[in-house]
Amino acid sequence: MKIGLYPGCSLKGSSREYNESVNALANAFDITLEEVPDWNCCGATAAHNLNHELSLSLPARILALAEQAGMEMLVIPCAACYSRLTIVQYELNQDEELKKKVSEIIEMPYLGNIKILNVIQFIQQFILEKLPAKIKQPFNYKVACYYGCLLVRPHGILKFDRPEDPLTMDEAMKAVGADSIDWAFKVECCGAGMSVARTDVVGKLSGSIMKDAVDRGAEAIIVACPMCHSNLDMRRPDINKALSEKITTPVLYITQALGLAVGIDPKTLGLHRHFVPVNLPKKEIQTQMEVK
Amino acid sequence: MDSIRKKVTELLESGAVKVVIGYGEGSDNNVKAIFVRKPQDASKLIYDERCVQNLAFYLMKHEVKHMGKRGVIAPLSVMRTVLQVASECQLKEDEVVVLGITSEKELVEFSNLKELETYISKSDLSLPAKEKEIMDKIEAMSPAERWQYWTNQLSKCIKCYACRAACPMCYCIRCQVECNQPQWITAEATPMGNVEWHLMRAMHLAGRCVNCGECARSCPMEIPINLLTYKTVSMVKGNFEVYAGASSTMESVLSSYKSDDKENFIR
Amino acid sequence: MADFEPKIVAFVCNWCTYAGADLTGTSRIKYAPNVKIIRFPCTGRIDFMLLMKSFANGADGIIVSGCHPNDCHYTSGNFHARRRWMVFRDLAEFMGIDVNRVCFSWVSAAEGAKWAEIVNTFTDEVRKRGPYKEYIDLAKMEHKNVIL
Amino acid sequence: MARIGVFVCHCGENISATVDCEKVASVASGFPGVAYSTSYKYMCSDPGQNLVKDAIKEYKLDGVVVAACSPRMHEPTFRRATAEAGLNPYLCEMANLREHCSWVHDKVEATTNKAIDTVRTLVEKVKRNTPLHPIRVPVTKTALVIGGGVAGIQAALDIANTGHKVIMVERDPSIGGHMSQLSETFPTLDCSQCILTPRMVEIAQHPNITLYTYAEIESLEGFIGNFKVKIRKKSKSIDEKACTGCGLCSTKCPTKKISSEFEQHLGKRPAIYVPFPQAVPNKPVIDKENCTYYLKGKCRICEKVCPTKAIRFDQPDEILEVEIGAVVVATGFDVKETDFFPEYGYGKYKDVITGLQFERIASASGPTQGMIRRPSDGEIPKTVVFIKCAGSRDPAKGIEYCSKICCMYTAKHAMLYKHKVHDGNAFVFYMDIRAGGKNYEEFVRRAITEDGAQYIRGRVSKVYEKNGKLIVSGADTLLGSMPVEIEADLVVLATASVASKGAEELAQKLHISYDSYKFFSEAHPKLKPVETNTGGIFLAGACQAPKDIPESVAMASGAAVKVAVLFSNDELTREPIVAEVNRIAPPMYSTCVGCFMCQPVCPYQAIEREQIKDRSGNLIKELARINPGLCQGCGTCVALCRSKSIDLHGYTNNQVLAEVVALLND
Repeated sequence: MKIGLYPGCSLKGSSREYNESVNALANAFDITLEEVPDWNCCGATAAHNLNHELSLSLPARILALAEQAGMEMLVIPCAACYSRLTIVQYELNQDEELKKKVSEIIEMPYLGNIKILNVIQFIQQFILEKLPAKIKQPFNYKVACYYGCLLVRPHGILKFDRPEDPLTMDEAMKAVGADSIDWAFKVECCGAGMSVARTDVVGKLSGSIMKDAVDRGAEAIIVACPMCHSNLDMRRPDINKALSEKITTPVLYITQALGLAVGIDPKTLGLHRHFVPVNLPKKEIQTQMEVK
Repeated sequence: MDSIRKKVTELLESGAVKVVIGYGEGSDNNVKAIFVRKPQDASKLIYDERCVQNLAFYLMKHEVKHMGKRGVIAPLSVMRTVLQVASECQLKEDEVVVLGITSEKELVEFSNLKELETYISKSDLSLPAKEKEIMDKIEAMSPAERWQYWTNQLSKCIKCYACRAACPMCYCIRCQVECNQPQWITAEATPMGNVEWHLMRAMHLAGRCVNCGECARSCPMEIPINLLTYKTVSMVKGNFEVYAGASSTMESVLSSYKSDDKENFIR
Repeated sequence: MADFEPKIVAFVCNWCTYAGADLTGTSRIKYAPNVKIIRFPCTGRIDFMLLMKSFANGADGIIVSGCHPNDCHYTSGNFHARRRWMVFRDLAEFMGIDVNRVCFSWVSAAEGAKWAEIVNTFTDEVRKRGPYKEYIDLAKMEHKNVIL
Repeated sequence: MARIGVFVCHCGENISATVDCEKVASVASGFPGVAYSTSYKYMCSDPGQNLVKDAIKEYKLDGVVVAACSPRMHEPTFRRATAEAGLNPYLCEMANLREHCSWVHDKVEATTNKAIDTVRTLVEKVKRNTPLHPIRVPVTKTALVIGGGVAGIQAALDIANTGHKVIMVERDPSIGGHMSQLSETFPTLDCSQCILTPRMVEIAQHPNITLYTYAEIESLEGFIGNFKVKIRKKSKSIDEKACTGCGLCSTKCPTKKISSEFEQHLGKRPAIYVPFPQAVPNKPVIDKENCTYYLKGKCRICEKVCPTKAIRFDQPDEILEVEIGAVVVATGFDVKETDFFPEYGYGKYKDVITGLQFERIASASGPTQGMIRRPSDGEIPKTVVFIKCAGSRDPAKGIEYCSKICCMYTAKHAMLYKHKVHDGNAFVFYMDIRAGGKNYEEFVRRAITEDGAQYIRGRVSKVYEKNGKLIVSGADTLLGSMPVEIEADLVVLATASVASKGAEELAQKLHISYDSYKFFSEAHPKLKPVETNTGGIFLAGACQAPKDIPESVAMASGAAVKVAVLFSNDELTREPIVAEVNRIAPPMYSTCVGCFMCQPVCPYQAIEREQIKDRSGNLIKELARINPGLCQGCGTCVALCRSKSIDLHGYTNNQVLAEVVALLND
């Protein structure tokens, strides 16, 4: 089976380490993710406010290209891209007329039958089962899994996890020995859209997220969205300013955390690219860890 | 053959049966049904490749019934018919002696219908290969081609009802086609009325047809109408895992249901 | 063909779909006027010959609708009907009859909106297929064997 | 030639707004066989009915088509009018121009044309109608009441007091239902137990009532007036006759830590138990899933201590078969539980509870003896937050309806809390306050103004724990959606009322319909609120939709009257819509060939085998016969019969085929 990968803009720019770690993790499990050829921007943040047809056509083109390339599944690590492409696929499957029209706009046949996976679904489906056997160094830290808004919403369309209190990421982290904490801000807004224009707002919103996680003893934050990551990581100075604190807790992509656990070296996983250094203290491996 | 004749002589001599329905020589090298009532006439019985008529049809005839207990020379289709009509309360176990003929033309005797059922359960009840092949061809056609094929075929029908008369399952004393309050189907042969009549005939035989092929053999216009009932045979086997004429106590497919019957066609 | 309006007859059971269609009315949900309803006590009462006679009398489409499985007012009428339609559909398809012109559905007394949706969707489908000329043309077709 | 009358109703403007009624009437007058045709503003009104009656007499009509609303609405009305004019009522048919036409189509020509087609169809049908005569069947004057909550209790007592026998079946070990769990009731704050328990005792002592607790319905067969019910009496493992209810067994039972259903899992009970002290019957049952003897084969302490030797470990379930004439279904509701609301932390935090759990905490007989103490540590909460519409009115949670009772009981909860914890804070998050009912609005006002409950209009987005407090995070929409955060000690969720567990299976056993939320469906939302679509089965209480106590009681009395009406005659007349096997002259007797393939199809076992014999007793023919007392008129046998020997009165082959032809040929 051919599994495609749609990286989107973030994973080629500010979040290169996400792309690197997704591929590295997949490769460690003998899976090759093939990038969609000639892909374009999904239009996530802007297009749907400007032109409805454009906002449908951009993602539709990506899906059509993936279909053409014979991909049965498409992994989309960026939560914003994932949400956008899934919504478009859903909307077009509801309306044959619209589907035809969009197909004309993008000048390509579009079927709408490719299976879209976010990174957690990808892990669940292809990695989770084989994970225990491959663990070299358990990721035995207290972690706060932060899902953000786009990974689980709108639930009616994505139909992924419990929208208000998701658990899938926690399950994956527990599988590599992490102690995932129960906390209150799993799906709270990080202020993504304001990341450039209003860093003070980001500082406040992301600040309350960081604070709750740290207060509850989290040693690392685990994310699956480039937007969440840059706000919690790159905007740490603004956060610390808003909180009048100096929080140094690192933020890792779930693929990085799992990658470390199966022994992929930190450089391949792009850990050196973070703003907040990932200096996790070495912990002793508890004998007979409850890794299953 | 000798064993068959011997058995028939025995049965008639002992009075175990009053008449044996079997095959005999007719004119022009044709085979006809004969009714052997005297032991000495047993020698008139024959059995060869030409003996294909479904004799079970005579078992329920008023005139034959009155003769008393009947014996019948029974190749597979006759055996199945006996079980099927028994399940439909048209024939009682003690009214008939089935003189089965195996595919190797050997006589096989049954002391009751249960034994007959056991024999049937080990037999191949599937549709004849030749017809299956034609049906596959028809199914491979486009709907328009199929429609063309059948309307062409069925418009030849002259509504002589030979098919109905030959079919042992068509024992109704008044067929729906003869209802006139209301008149479901036109009395005269018209292309539309013919489609209705043949579809109705096949529906009425669904779950009951034992694929003896008597209807098509009797058709003077040589329309392959047996394919319609055969279609129901394969449909019923495919969906409900049964063949008609397998038991004298079975519930008819259309008189029963399962709560998880297929319903992918229902919105 | 653009202004072709199909004639559709609906055979529905009294307890579920007829009541469901009543609810469509009470909820004022609009649907295509092409569909006209004939009331039956139960889907089990609906003879397959009525479907054939509908086509013969010029129906372009037929809806057959009753209670969902396990909801039949008479316990099992819909189950018997379902088997009947399974056989009928297969046979009719084999004969080249356009079975896409027969819509089978379960519409409960609570599904007023579903009834409107079924009617509208099916009317559109039949409108796209055009008049069922092939069947009506049978009436005009010449008899192949005129034996004098 | 037929003489049919067509009567087109405008229904005020309900029909005439989109259908040209005059045109329908005038076109109909030209249909073959139509002798008279007219339209009128309200055909169902007295003058309208008189119009029909007069026309029948004046024009000597032999058939009537009333083109108006759904026959499910007014068919009985017009059939009665027809009968009053001296015509057989079954010669009247209705064409549905309202629900199936005017209400669902726009004012276009096609709508009027559809109305005309519909009328023509019914005219052709009615031409083929034959006079039918109601069938008389005897009535078994015993009622079955399913469910022993307040609705079931009321219905049973009312029926029993009319002098008829009642059998009450309750699934739990005691009757009393949810009402017995409540602390005090709105809007009077009288103690629930105090008003309910006397009625429970009355049930147990009433000479006309037989009570089966710990019992469930296995199956129901038959029809109005003549049902047969199978009741499974689950084994209680005690001999009820021998047991005196002394309670020694419960005291001595070593397995004491079982979560109590009655206490909503806030308290414990032993394995041999009476659910609550005022239970009726006040005799214990053994919970086999938790009893040490049943689990491990050892113990039998209760057997040893029982002074009357009433313990029966080997007691089997018992199946009773009873003939009854009517059923009242009063199976009530459940409150939504589980992790339905992960964002509110129910199931995660011990101090997030449901309204029903709060009732137990507030109840004098509850786990805290009526002191408001929170489940986690038994502390008296200083701040309690009540969240209304937890699930209800929330399409995202799949429950779009209003649970109706929560506004009132939440006001009551806030009040009870403030009465007991004077210095405490009670916050109530609400969407709307729905306090329709006698003295209800005043009650809510009192909670706010006199008892100082603080009402905040807005939704709560989440509840989470921090530093030992439950942080309730929401918005106040009256303050411009200002975010609100309250540090609470206890959170009470007014979770949605949902259909009782097993409602769907029960409905299927009883052959009654239910809505998408598994609440049982009434026959008509306004005019037949206690009837079901199945004759002889009535509804009472919250099994039909969420309801408070006065409504449930009123509905139960309504259902009881319906049963009493049914039992007021020795015979009841049934619609003659039944199937019949034709009979013709000898020697055929019938076109039926006796294949009996119709027999297994009949859900009512109404098809019998009839033997035709000659004078000397010889069997001529065996054919099918339909018992008109059992036949319910589904017609499945009619469609199945190959020789068309069976026909269904009211829906004959002749009628339905004529309808098809008429509908399609204008």
